[in-house]
Amino acid sequence: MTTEALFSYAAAVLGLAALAMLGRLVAGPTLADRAVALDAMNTLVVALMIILSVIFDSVVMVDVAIVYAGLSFVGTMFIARYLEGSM
Amino acid sequence: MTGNFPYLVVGILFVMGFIGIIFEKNLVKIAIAVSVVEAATNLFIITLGYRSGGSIPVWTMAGGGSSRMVLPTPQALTLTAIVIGLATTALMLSFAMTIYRHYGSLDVRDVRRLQG
Amino acid sequence: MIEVLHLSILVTIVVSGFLTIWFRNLLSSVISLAVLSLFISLEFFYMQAPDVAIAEAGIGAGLSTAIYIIALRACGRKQFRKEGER
Amino acid sequence: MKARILFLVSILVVGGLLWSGLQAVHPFGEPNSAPMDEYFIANAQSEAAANNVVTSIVFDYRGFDTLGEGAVLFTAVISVAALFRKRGQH
Amino acid sequence: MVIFVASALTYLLLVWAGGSIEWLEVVIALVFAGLISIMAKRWNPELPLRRSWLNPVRLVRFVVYLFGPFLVALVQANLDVAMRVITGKINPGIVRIPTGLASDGALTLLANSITLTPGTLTVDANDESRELYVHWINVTTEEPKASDICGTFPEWARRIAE
Amino acid sequence: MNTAIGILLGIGLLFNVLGTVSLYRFPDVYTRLHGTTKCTTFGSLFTSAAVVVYGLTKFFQGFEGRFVTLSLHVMVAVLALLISNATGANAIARAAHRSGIMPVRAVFDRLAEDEKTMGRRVS
Amino acid sequence: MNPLSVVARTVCNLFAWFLAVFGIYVIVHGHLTPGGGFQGGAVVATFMAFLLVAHGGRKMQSWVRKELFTLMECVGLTIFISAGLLGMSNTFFFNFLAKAGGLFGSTVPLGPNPGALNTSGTIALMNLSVGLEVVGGLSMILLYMFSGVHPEEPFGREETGHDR
Repeated sequence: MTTEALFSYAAAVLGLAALAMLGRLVAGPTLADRAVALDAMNTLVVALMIILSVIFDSVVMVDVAIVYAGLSFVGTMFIARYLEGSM
Repeated sequence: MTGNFPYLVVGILFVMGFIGIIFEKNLVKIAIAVSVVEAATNLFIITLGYRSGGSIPVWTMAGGGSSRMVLPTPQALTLTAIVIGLATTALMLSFAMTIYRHYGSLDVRDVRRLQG
Repeated sequence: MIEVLHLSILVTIVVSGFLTIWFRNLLSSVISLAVLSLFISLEFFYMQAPDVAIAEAGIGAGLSTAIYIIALRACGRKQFRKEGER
Repeated sequence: MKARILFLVSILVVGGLLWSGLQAVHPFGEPNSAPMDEYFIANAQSEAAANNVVTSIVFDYRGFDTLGEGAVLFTAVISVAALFRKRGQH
Repeated sequence: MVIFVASALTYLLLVWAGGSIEWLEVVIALVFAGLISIMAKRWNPELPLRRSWLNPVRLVRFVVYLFGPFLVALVQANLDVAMRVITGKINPGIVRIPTGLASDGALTLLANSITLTPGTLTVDANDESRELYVHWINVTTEEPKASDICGTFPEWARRIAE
Repeated sequence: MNTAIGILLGIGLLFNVLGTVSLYRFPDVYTRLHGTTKCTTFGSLFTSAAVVVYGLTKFFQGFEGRFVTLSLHVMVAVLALLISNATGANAIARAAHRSGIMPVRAVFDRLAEDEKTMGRRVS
Repeated sequence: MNPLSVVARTVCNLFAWFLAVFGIYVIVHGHLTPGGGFQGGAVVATFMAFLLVAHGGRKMQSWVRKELFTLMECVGLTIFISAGLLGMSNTFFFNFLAKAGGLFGSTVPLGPNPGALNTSGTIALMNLSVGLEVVGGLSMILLYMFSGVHPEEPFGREETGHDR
């Protein structure tokens, strides 16, 4: 089994895990649960982007992962700020 | 395996956004539905330019044989469309905030003067 | 095997787009819109468009959520509905 | 009630148009022919001296689009600023 | 000053590709580092940087901490959480621990380390009495010390970022 | 090389899947935060470590500069991910506590008691 | 309006600085790596968002001045249009600096290459100007939209329950 095949199996499992997290987004009894689901999905997608840049054999695509890791943090902080009602 | 499923996804997303624009009564919700339609159109344009097995249209540090690239023109057009989308969303939300301050409500049925 | 990933991304896009229109609570709707933007960005990444993926990640996930939440703070969270109507 | 029926009819019309349009589109991953894009890919390095083909299209070959985009962003920002300007400011 | 050196170094780290660096990159790094330091001083006067953070001994300590006790605690944390996910046995509570750290950077480092290590999650911080409120998944004592929860982490935080 | 990458990827995927399961098995927000923050951060750390191992191996095979860039940028992304995840979990927990969600099956809750005695929010 | 806790405030300060550096990297390397004026400008503009979310609006609005962002946007647009007009001897938006020698004027080898910074003529210049414009515009949008929020109005708190 080549290395690219290993990475593509890992990418498929990560994608299915991210799909499974949507259930908490649908059924979360409180708004904080939905924010938790969004946060977990952000982490998974950053890992997925790093793995995909190896599969596609293009080094410069890792920049997207760094940008996403930083900017999803802004979104999470704004949502938390709104939830605690002190904006 | 996927076939023409991406085009179907674009169609479903567009119709859902359209339903949201028509049936929703809250102004902020209408803005959210417009954002969904924008996402659908951007996805459609990028999907038109995809070549299976192609590489990114960047020559820097590319791998060995990157002669077959995806089409670059749809990406360039989508790039400007995204920034314009943010500008129009900000403008819509600003109008919604002004309307809420004047009328005390966001329901389009309460804002009588907006209806034709 | 990479097509399983593509299928799961597409299914997630459809489900989160549906949730965005379906939720009544506006903050839930905004969170679903952030998820939709995230997976649209991942789909751009899959379709070899990293320029557009950076733009969508930066604008759709960061700044767009920020201005939506500022607008919600100014306007209130619930949707306004009258009795007996949809 | 009449309005909702009208809305439903309009959604059906839009959905039908989309469906008929999607029948005629090329299959996913195989564009038919793209001489313009082939030209850009082949000549971006020698003409515009840029490695990133997308940036060379945005700023060189089709710079008018970017000019229009800048104008739209400028107009939107000025409109937002005019909406929320306080009395006595500026 | 701190922000000037740090941003120039970060920029050069980002552009380094194994070989040498062009002179134009160095010029651009210096120009934009100056611009960023003016911007940060003007628009963000509460930036908590200290000049002692540029001390290379502290950076080496930070790397050692990251790959030494922190990684061990991270592995323990994940095995612990994995056990609790499978068995579903919890006994939670929110406790208060005193830290005694003076600087904001050290407190932040400690709080983030606590969040990523076994069975604990920082909920809130009191910045006057320097106490942390921690959600503990398996409460054993009523009034825990800092060493009960996070081991030698406060000592490391004091030596790195104080 | 393949076995090392396979082992690292296996550990990472195991923990990521455990994080997904913990989102469904735990009863309230705080315990879910425990599960998702720790497990997904740890799993992403290991999958990224696999990528770093791949990049370094390729670099020492052919001495191409682009694999150094790959490893460095992956390390920067992982560091950003560590810091932002921990702080995001902290912010969400604080917001949940302030918006009135109490921990389920808690033995005691020092934060709420202190807020009641002080009559205001801490910090 | 009150600031967040100590932990979140410190991390937001550090992250704002890091993302400013990274956004400048994206802008300057726009003709080599994915990125460019729009994306890098959006990344740098999150500096304002971080300050807004970490310190609250009142403290931040005493630190920054909105006129500066207006100036940045106008200057960026002016440089962009004049860089287009300077190539007017051939056509509008003609890339007159490419392969002309000097700064930004060296040639590029065909095919995959590691990439050199001083290439691509006016494209690098236009990246910088568009980045300046986008930073000014998005920061102004954030600041003015936040100044439309009235903090003295009561914050409606409903139950955080299951909807639908």
